[in-house]
Amino acid sequence: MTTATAHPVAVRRTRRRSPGLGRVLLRRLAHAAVVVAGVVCLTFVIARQLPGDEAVTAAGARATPEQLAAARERLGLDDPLPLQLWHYVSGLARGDLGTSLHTRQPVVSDLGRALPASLELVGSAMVLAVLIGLPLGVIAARFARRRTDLAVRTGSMLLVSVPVFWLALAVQLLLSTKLGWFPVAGEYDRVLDSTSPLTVYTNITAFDALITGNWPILLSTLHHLVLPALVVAAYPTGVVAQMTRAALIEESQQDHVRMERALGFRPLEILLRFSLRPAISPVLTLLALIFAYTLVNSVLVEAIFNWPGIGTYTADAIRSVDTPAIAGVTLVIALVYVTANLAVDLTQIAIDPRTRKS
Amino acid sequence: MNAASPVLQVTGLSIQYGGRRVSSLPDLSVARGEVVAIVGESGSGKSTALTAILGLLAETSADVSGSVSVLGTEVVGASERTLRSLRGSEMALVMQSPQASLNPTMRLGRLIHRALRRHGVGKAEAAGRISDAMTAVRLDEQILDRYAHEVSGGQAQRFAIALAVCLGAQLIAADEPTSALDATVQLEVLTLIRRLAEERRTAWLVVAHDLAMVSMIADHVIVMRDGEVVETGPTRAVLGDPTHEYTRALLDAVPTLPAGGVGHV
Amino acid sequence: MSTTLPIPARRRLRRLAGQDLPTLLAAVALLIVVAAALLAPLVAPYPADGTTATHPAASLLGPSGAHWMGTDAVGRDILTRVMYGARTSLFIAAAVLVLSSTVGVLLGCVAGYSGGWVSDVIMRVTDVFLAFPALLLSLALAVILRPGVGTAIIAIAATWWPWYARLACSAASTIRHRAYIDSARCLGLPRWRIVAEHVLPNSLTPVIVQLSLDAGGVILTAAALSYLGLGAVEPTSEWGLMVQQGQSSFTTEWWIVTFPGLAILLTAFSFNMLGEGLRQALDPRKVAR
Amino acid sequence: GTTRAPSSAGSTFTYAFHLNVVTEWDPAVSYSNESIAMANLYESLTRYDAAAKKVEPLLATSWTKSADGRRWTFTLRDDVTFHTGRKLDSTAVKESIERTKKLAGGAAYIWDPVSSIETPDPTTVVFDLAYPVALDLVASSGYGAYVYDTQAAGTGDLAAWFKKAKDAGTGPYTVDTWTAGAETELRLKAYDDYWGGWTDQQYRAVEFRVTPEVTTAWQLLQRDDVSFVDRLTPQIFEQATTTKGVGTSETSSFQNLLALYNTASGPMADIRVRRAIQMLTDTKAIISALHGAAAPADGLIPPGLIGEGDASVKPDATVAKKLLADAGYDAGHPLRLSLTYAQGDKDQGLYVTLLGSALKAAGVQLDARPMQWDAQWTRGKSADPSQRQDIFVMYWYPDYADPLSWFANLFKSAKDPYFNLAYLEDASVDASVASLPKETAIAPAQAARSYLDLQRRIVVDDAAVTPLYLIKYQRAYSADFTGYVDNPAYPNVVFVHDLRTK
Amino acid sequence: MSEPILAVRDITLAYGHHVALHDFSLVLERGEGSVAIVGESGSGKTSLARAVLGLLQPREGRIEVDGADIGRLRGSAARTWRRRIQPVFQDGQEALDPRRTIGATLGEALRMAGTARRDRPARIEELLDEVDLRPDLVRRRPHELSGGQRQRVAIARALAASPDLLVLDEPTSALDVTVQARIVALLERVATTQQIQLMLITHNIALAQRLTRHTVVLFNGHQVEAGPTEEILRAPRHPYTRTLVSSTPRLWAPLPKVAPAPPAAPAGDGCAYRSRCPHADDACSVVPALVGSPGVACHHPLTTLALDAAGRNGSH
Ligand SMILES: Nc1ncnc2c1ncn2[C@@H]1O[C@H](COP(=O)(O)OP(=O)(O)OP(=O)(O)O)[C@@H](O)[C@H]1O
Ligand SMILES: Nc1ncnc2c1ncn2[C@@H]1O[C@H](COP(=O)(O)OP(=O)(O)OP(=O)(O)O)[C@@H](O)[C@H]1O
Ligand SMILES: [Mg+2]
Ligand SMILES: [Mg+2]
Repeated sequence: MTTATAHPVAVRRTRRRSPGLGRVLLRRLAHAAVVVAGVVCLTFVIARQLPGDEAVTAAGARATPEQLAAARERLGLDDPLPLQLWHYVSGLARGDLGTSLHTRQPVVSDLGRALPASLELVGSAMVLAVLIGLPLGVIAARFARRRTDLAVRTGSMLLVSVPVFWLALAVQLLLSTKLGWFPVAGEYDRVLDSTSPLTVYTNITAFDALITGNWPILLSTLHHLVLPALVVAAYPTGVVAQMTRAALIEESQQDHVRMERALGFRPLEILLRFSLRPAISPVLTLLALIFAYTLVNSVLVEAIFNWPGIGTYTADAIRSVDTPAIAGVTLVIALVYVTANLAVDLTQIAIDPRTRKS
Repeated sequence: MNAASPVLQVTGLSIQYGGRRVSSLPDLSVARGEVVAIVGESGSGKSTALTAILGLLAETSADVSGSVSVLGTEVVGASERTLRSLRGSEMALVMQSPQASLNPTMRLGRLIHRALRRHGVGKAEAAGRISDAMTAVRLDEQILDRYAHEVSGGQAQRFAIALAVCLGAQLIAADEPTSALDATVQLEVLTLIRRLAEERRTAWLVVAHDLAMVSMIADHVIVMRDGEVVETGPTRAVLGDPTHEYTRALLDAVPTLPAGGVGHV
Repeated sequence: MSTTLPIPARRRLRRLAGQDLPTLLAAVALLIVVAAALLAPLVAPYPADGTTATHPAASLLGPSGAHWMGTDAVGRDILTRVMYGARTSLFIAAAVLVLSSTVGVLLGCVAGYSGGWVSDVIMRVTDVFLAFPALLLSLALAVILRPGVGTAIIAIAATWWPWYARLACSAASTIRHRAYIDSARCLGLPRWRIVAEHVLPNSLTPVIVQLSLDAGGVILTAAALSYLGLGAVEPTSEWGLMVQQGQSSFTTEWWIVTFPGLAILLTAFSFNMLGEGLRQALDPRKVAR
Repeated sequence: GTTRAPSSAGSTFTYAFHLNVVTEWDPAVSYSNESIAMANLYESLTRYDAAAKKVEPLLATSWTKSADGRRWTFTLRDDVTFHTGRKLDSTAVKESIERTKKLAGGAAYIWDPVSSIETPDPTTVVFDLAYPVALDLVASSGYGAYVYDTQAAGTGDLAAWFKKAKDAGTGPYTVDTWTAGAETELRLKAYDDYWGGWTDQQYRAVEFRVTPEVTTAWQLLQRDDVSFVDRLTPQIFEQATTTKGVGTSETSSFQNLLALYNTASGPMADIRVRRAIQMLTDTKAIISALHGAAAPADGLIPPGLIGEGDASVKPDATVAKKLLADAGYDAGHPLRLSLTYAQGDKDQGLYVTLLGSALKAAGVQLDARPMQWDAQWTRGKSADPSQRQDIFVMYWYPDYADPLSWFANLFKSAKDPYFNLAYLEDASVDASVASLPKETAIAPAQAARSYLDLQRRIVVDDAAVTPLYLIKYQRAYSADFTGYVDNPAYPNVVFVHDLRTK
Repeated sequence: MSEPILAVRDITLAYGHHVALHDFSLVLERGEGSVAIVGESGSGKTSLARAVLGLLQPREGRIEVDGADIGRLRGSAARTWRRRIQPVFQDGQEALDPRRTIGATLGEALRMAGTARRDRPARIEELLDEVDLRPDLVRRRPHELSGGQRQRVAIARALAASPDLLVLDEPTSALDVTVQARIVALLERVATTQQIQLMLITHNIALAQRLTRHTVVLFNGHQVEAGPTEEILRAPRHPYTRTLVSSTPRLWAPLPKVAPAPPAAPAGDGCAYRSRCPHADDACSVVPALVGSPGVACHHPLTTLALDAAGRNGSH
């Protein structure tokens, strides 16, 4: 739209037209749908390329030839490929992701259990990452090129560079076993199931405990959550701190920051109230990407902390070449990725009015 | 403070980057209601001088020496705290690109409120001051609900001036305030500057490179080249009868319609 | 208008070395890692252990004068294997980055320059690969091909190129609006020539910086793949694989896990630090202030 | 929302298992990890005591067989009820075994010899066999031999009923809650009317907690969060033996790791090459590198089963090199061998590493490929011999305590390879395998000798396989209880009712 | 009779839903002198230039060069006409590939113009001389040059293609006043010595006066006035042109007491200038056509008399 025009008429028009938001949203949704469809097809093709025999996994490692044949029949593995894809896609449309070969449960219900647990873990890690990383980034930007900045930069680099599986082992050994500050593993203390049973709505334990006012389980869950969440948060924290710092420093070179200084605002005030909002965009974009990435990477961490999430589920699925489960996980992760991106787009639109122009 | 004493007094100001002098102003004073223009070609150190006067070079690698006194307060070497107390309420800045100099994520009204609160102005008083300033720059108050990118360049520039006006700045420094604007709008802003100088007795320090424009608004002109002042004095004298050849070259180069022309007598 | 002339990259680099101590240290650390990798056959205490040799009788010895970092379950010297592991990791990083940046930059430039539906198609494909979890793609490849360094390289590259495609696409789509592209079109240059001769070279700078930042990430990912049994396989020395093999004995034989873990950390850290330093050094705005 | 049922009051036995527990609730077809739960929910007619190498009574108090071994008569206890309330009688036994046979899933094949079942009276079951086998052993199987209430679902579909995480057994425990995918996946509670009765010193509840990481499990055990850990590393096990408040048990299992050599095609079709590889395989070194996770396997049959004995080849690198030279391999014509093994299995990886190193020293190039099981198997079975590997590494274990499984599956000749991945075609082996079931049923001593001969024939004479080692079970558990016996015939099972708390 | 060098016939330029230029026509005969396109920011000047250069496809209408519709030309014919019209953009920094030396940039232009490889060094030297640059600049890169030098290089590159028409989009507005003057002098010289016609896009009317014989005034995508430059400057007939002319700073001119543009109601479908026009009335709800020669698109064109009165009103 015309913004450079120098008279107010054009400006008015800009304002009236700006509810093109709906169209922007539709466009993003369409993109997301295309991506999901692409992932579905890719997953399917890859799944069919896997050598070996899904029927073997289904019928068991020591299946007899007859059992194998029965399994092939049941799984429709003898159908032509396009027909199989059609079955798969029409199943998807009905919310049917097939039956996992290793748990023998519908993949949907497996994921319904595993995904919330992972979202709980990765979600709290993300919250931690923002709570820790953002202030660190702000501090570094405030004292750019001084010793504090150096410390933050080095620290966040370390967080980004540390192999999580190694960190998980070390932290568990030190903080739980040696110091006894935190539980070794698990979601919450199972003894509580008898003293204060939990009513389940979302399968996100902490959330369910919160909305039902089940304080003992909530506390226990949070206590159990600390270590794995910290470990998972390491990478995003580092990234958030670095991105925030870089974006703030870049923003501080913008004209409006000089203007704000000339108006007598304090440096920290400028950073927090004026620069953070326009600078946050790249940080948010990255968070969305990292969210999906971290979800998969929790494969490495969840097993160590007995967290019954999608990571553990994926590891099992990988181990047993459980095609339906792998396809399901892939799809879910792609959905999370796409959703996170959409959410970020929307947040950006909310935070930064400039993005409201199509 | 004595009405006759200058709002801004600069003596022996010199700015160096890594030992290289990029700008110097041996002597300059701006009185109330006066418009002083700094002209010169690109890189001659105009912006640098202006920035130093506002004390905005303090945190950079620049070496600033000499003396800059704003309403009797020394700026060079002043603490952040002193500078902050001067900024906005005593001296203000208007920059070249009007929209880029306003925070993109904040409605204009919020920005102006924040600035007033920062300077200890209460809520009730703020509202009065804002509507006063908006009237002074001829802006409709509904513009306060908008973001910088939703207003025109001329409006943004007038809003930046309103910000300075409502904080009560005595000295407004403007770095090429109209060169990003359309010809028709440019004239509006120039008129506004002149009018504020006359009506509100604001002191203006304006960086410009269009000599025709300078001739229309400035009382005093400082001509700079390669970081040095080559000529200074009242506008009529300097532009009417340039003594330095560089000033003459500048004048000759101005692609200008003959004075008078259509629509003017 | 910026009044600064961009300072040539070489001078900026030199200036960087003088200023930024951590970056300098990172560079030194990397040099050591590279030297260890290159010279492993010469300087490693038990070169044979880096490849096929085993000494079951000397297994699980703690750090000592003879074995500074101890030995693993089949009695191989860990220091030696860490040094040989540097070769694997650096090789993987280099190969992945070359592969993925080549593919990514080419596609990204074409997409960014063309705009319109070409860009839409390419970028949606890119999105699909971005949305596709790297780990699962690696798994599929590991199963279809076979686990090993080559597979790990292909798998990581397959999920890595979209980043470069995005980067190059956004660089190219800004460049597309530059006046020098229009000038070239007005001279009648064919499309491919414009992409190859103007768009591509000018889109490279952000990619080059990103490459260095990514090297650490690739090494971590490769380690994670090996850790899951989808990457390097015995008897290749690979850090992630070593960590995996020693993981269950972390509480008892800590050295098996710790030294390769530290090697990963150090290398990834150095690459990241260096990349960050490079980014700042090559950013013309930094000099503008 | 649904409220998670509170756990039963009283003491709970918590089993930290390294995988998901239940994939199949139907006892007829269950053939996987869930056996560790099933064995506490269901019972079979007999149980095998590995320590005494004897079949013991369980639901059957006694049994007899005809002279030709083709007619077996079992006498049942008369004080047993199913968890559904129904009383156990001969009809119930007949119905459940017939259903298992009919579904033909899992290990149902073990009942293949049974041609008919008669129930002359409520406590007597008579099996008529098509050919003689040791049916008491078959009935002790940990898979497919459970007796369950086929009428548990009334007129409904029993398979669907089981799917809802229900059990219809006679065992000491019954299902309390099951949450697929949860950390505490399964909880069992005491069945009050259990025929074995209850004392105050028994666990009234059992929990299975999924704990993939060994170190995590061990740390949980030390903090008394779990009662039993099924799997440890040798180093942690060592640490556990000296840790206060922790009990340990170490038992050699019925599961051995085999390197099957391709006797039909490729370089290993030459027996000299196979012998050379056998002699280059230093099983002692492998076992020592496994630091106690493995026990020596002197033959194909693990100790504790009928027919065990020494059928091994001494490692000898010099002879091996000579054999290779004889076979025409030297520096100019190096030998290259391909090997496939299970991806992610560290112990197999260790063997492969050591073998690779030893072969390299002898100038042989080993091309080892870790693979997912089904990919590995598909390749081994491929119709084109050139696709097949030279060495196939796999674990083998019997479904019930009888060694026949190794021979009938792995070394009997077959037109299309299935599990006989050494591709052995040896008529004398085939003949022996055919006669062994009968011998076991009617002349166990003779059978033991035949098995030993057969092992020597396959391992030493045919050089078709190297039994590498036996997996050693290393368990750690809370010292709160006594009475734990690790019975390798029922891998990983803890018979919780047998335990006594202190 | 030869075809006009450039004929723009009823083109409409649009970006998505936004129309940047409505129904625009312009015919430039060979040897007829240069033309200036003036108007404020966003009025569609650059869009027009891009269309003429073939960088933007008109939504409607067509553009002819020597009688050939450039939208239909393909292959070598397209390449030939492309060279006939060459651009010079506002910012020399942007207009030169930052990674190429000046020599390479000019060399590329010469290659496309069909100059043999061995002739190129000499031609490059000639070109540099033409634009008053020292020959040793060939090895430098754009960032090593001053703004004025860069703009000269851009002009040299345009000249390398031996064009008939130079399209100049704000060629001097990024430059210092003194440098501006020299570039203008250079343009003036090449236009006469090389017989190149100019299409000058600017918002600086003084520049138009100096370089061109014809002027077209755009406002908000509409052509509001067209005619000889002298005449338009002396006696603008469209109210917008008048404001534009009177807003241009002149030495010693008194500051007019102009009020900020009134925040009037949206223009709707009528005359684009309606909301700002002091003379607007109901008649203006119809888009005015460009009539007369010199042409004006206004329902109430200013007569010289009315103009005088209005001028006085506006400036005092
Ligand atoms: N941070 C800095 N470091 C080094 N040199 C600088 C810095 N800032 C400005 N300069 C130099 O100081 C000189 C004067 O710059 P300044 O911006 O004041 O010029 P100007 O007269 O405002 O030019 P313009 O008309 O282009 O705005 C220039 O040569 C510039 O390169
Ligand atoms: N690529 C584009 N996409 C969408 N709208 C555009 C684009 N380029 C220009 N416009 C719009 O088209 C209109 C005319 O733009 P144009 O650039 O032709 O104006 P101009 O007269 O050259 O202005 P200026 O003096 O600011 O350069 C403006 O409203 C502008 O916002
Ligand atoms: Mg300046
Ligand atoms: Mg333009």
